[in-house]
Amino acid sequence: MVSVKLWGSLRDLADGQETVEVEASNFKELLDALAAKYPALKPQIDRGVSLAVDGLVYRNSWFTEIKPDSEVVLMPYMKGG
Amino acid sequence: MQYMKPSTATEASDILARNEGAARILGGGTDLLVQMRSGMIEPEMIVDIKHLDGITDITAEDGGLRIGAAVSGQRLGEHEGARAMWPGVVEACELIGSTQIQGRCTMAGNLCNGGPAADSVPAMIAAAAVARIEGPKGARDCPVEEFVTGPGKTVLGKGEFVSSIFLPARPKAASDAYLRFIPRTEMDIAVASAGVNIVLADDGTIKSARVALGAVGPKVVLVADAADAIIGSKLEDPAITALVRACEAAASPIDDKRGTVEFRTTVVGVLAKRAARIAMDRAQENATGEKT
Amino acid sequence: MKNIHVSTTLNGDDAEFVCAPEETLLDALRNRLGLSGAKEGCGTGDCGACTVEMDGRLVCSCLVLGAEAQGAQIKTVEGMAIGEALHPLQQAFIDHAALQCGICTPGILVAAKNLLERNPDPTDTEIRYWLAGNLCRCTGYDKIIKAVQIAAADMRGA
Amino acid sequence: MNFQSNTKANFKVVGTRVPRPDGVDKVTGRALYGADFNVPGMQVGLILRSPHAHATINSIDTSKATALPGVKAVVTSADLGVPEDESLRDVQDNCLARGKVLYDGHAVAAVAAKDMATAKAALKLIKVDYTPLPHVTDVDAAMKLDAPVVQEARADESVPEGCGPNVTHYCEFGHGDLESGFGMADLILERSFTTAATHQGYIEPHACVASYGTDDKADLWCTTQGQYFVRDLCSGILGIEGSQLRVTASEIGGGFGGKTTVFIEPVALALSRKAGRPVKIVMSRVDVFRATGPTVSSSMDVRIGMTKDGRITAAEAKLRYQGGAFPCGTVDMGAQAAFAAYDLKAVRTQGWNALTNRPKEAAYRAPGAPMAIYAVESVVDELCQQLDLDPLDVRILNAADAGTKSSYGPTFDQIGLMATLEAAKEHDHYHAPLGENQGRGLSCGFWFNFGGNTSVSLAINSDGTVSVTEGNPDIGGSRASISMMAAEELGVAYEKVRTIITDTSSLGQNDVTDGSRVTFAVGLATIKAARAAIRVMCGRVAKIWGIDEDAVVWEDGAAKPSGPNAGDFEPMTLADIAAISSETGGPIAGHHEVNAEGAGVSFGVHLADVEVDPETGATKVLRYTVFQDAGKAVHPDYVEGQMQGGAAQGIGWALNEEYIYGDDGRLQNAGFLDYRIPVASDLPNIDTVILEIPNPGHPYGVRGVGETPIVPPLAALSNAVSRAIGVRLHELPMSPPKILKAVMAKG
Repeated sequence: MVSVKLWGSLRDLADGQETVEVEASNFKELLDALAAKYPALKPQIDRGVSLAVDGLVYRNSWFTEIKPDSEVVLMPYMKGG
Repeated sequence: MQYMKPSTATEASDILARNEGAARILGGGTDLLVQMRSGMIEPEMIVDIKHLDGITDITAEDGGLRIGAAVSGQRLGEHEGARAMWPGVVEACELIGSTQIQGRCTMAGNLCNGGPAADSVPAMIAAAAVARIEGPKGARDCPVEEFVTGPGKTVLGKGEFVSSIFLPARPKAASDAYLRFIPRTEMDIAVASAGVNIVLADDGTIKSARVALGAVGPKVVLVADAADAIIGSKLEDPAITALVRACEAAASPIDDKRGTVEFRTTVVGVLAKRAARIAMDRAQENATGEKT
Repeated sequence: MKNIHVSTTLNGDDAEFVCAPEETLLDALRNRLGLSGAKEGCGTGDCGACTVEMDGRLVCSCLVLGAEAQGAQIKTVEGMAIGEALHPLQQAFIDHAALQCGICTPGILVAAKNLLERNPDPTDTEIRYWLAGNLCRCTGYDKIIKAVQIAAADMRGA
Repeated sequence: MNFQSNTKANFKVVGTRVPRPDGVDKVTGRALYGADFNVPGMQVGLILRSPHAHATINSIDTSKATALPGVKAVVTSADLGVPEDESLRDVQDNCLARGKVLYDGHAVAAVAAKDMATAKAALKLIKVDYTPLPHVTDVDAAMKLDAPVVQEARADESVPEGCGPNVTHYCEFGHGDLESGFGMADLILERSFTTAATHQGYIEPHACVASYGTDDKADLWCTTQGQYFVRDLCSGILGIEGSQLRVTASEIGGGFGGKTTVFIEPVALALSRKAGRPVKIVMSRVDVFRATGPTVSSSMDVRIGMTKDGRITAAEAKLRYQGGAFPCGTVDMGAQAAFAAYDLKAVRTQGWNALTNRPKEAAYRAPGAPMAIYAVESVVDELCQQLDLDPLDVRILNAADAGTKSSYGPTFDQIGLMATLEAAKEHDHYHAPLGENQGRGLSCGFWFNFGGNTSVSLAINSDGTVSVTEGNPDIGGSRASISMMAAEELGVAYEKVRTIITDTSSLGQNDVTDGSRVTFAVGLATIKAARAAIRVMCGRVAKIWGIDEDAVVWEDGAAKPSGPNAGDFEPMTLADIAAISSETGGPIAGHHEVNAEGAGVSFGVHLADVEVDPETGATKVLRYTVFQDAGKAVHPDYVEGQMQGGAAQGIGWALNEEYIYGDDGRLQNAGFLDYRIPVASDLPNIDTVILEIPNPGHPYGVRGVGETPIVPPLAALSNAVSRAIGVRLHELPMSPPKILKAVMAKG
């Protein structure tokens, strides 16, 4: 199981939890598992999310490996100038 | 559209008269082309006056200087005689736009545009400059302070145009200065401005003065009360205070994207005060031949 | 609309073109004479990207009519290098990274060259005020001012 | 040999100040920018724009314009379909209004004609029947329950009950117990701030040439930060396949985020399709200001608690952004970035986005961050003033560092904030004396930085030279840094490498030049492409020498035996190998395609000294120093250039730049005369101190540097001004009327 930290405004969509646990070994499995377990998160996931794994931000890499002890933080999809 | 290049004032005046409302004068073009570009005006004819006799000359006349209507800001600035005699007018003219604009812009154009924020106009009014107008009935003269009648409006009649500006002779113990406020250091339209011209008496007090303010009303204003406030003084504190009060009282600005009523009213007093001090320093230097 | 035939001198060479009466010198340079070094950033004389020299004075070519070029000497950025030799300002701008996107560079080079011909040893403040009509949004001007100083020193030494 | 990434330490080319390869083109006028491109038979395209802030379009009568001799096509939104994808639909509706005009300057129709005069005449013949609607341009007004509705039903699922109809998005970040945190504070300050919308202000207006064939094959030349994204948007809007639309990027005259989307390109393609001829559109400066993307304007509340020895105990921010008439998520980034510089036990940021009748926001250098950090850094500064603490010491005391749980969630890896703060503290600028009416301000800044999709192809030419092909427009010297990294990796001279930027049909996908990604991501792909080519070269040499491939190593630009056991062979240089490539198996090349990750965040600290004229409110910037962690600075000149340019833009934002709307909802200052970007005489020299804390995510340790430097100037200037005049402003820009009013109110 991986612990995923949600940003504040997503928590209401996941039964008020700040951290949720899902079974996943990479970015894609994690998104799929999140959307399955918490369907209310799906619109945001479809709009795009980034993932911080152990402090490094990934914008959309499905096969980014996630270890059970990784720190995983969901972030909005980011754009720059 | 047509582009005309008359070679005499009569010809120019004739073209203007025959195409009243449809023809525009091209001197430096720094306002005209901007107005054309924005679609604000759509002239049918452009009359380029830069080829008229004397129109690009600076000539000595009756102890003063006649500045042709097509003399650019940069050329005026290069004229040592003009700089020495009317430094305030020259520095005002040099503040019109960038270096590139200076290569083209003219005092006459700045005046004919009729805007209240025109940089050279307060300085010209303070200097008691006179515009020479050519027209169907020949030439006539008009003091600059009477030239603009409202925003964008002037005394020019059918077939008339400005051919030169005359800066009068002045005594030795005299000088002028011009200051404006802009948000940046360059490239802006004046938010408030002040031109001050003073003549000193033998005792070093101000014998006569003229104070003109820009961008604080529908047109540039000559403020007699402001001049009266400093006449007889050496710009001691009470005179300065009175000058500032008179300028603030004469200001009737508007709120717009460039400044507020409150800001313009306050700052125009500050500028008049500072310009008066610069003019005083210059006049004393002229009187004594020493830097103050 | 009646087009006007104009004979002028462009970067030292005779040049002729036909333009509409309301056409600017900038448009004539770019569309009639094939010189696209002068750029249109604003069309109102506020950015300086179209700076050229006309009879020794800097002008915004967007505020000059093509017709006014009759009999005039026009110099543009395309005339600054002589053969293979870049003008010292051009070289200094490359060597000292005085450009990023480069859109303002032609106008700034023409303006700086005109300054150094009048004043071979300007202060930083003089350069900054001379170039105040040339907007640059990339560099913060720092490296531009330094490159002009380096070129000026080079030209004084040459 | 080992091809794994490693952080290199000794460089030969990287870190030097070589001349950029496009330098001569750009100083001689030879470089071709957007408006410099022409094709035979080209028509002039012009766009008709709304004079209303908000109005229903009842009808558009184009018949008279179409009938005008010389007019080749007239298009409106009716000539385009309605994309299913919501964000693509928004882009399209911004390019040509559908049903309603949403802001002053919104495009309504367009013509293609034989020349400019005909096109202008045709625009006047288009009759649009409007019904004006109530409008709103201010963010706080737009948030209200009874505000004029800009677009119906655009809120996403994040918006809580009870928000006004224009609120489209809500976000919240943070951790810890705020109330107990504030309970530990000796001083709590709560302040409200506003910032005006600013424009990227690139000097080159948008321009493009579209050529659309009757076979549905099309070419587009345009000035853009990303030709691939332009292709994706335009092919979606025009309903053609990506392979059939080739987009070529011209040289770009500045972007800063503003050229990461399309405004005129789909319109030019639609006109060209209808006209059967190429069409060129060049925007006027007025239209650039009215209709291309400025950044958001904001209204913000910040509350911070501090102990009397300077420890921040809790921090909270509420950010309200408007990004124009279409939904935008910029507030997400502001809310995440706001407190990034601090190690906080209790922090919360909330953000709301509201629709207004203004142009659609476009990214602008670190989008969303400058305003939020301005508010935070202003409150931190005021706390320092009230508690009589040194503002730099307080930053150091509270600075985020490796292992800090960031305010937006992840735990930081190696970051350079502490090093930049310490560099600022040691610098003589921080200790220089100040005179009357002068003040010194400082601020931290932060940006995330991205990697993204990147493709690079690298060919070893038979004469021993190297051609690198990449797909990201060079805005500020990136060709040089890419060539340098290729030369470094291959061990050849910089002059042997030429990097070109290609069109969308010649190379795989490349994301937009944004997120400070190019030197990082394209550099990374270039290094990997070079390594692929090296692998081929080593293989060829192994065959020539008749030894194992593993026994050949690449050093100093040559293949060598890996050691005495591998055999005794004279090294073969890249040129030696290239010269016989056709005999050894054919052309040698390497390529790399990646969605690059691991960009690494970037911090900066700025110091600003100002003098305020207390009689006029004019602010003069006397001295300015930028400290920033750049990772490895590939080309230090251009790293410094990014730091200086960002600082200058931030200074403009702080002092004079703003979008000014009238009561009629129309933009009042659509030009460089009254939209006042800094001119040369406004600024001092901008000194720079580059810190090089290597980014572990890049083989050379490179970090993006382009965006962070626009962030700190807003608060640095505001803090400096408040210390100079003894009264704090809570509003940007700090234009002279506002400063004078504050000075006079103080008495």
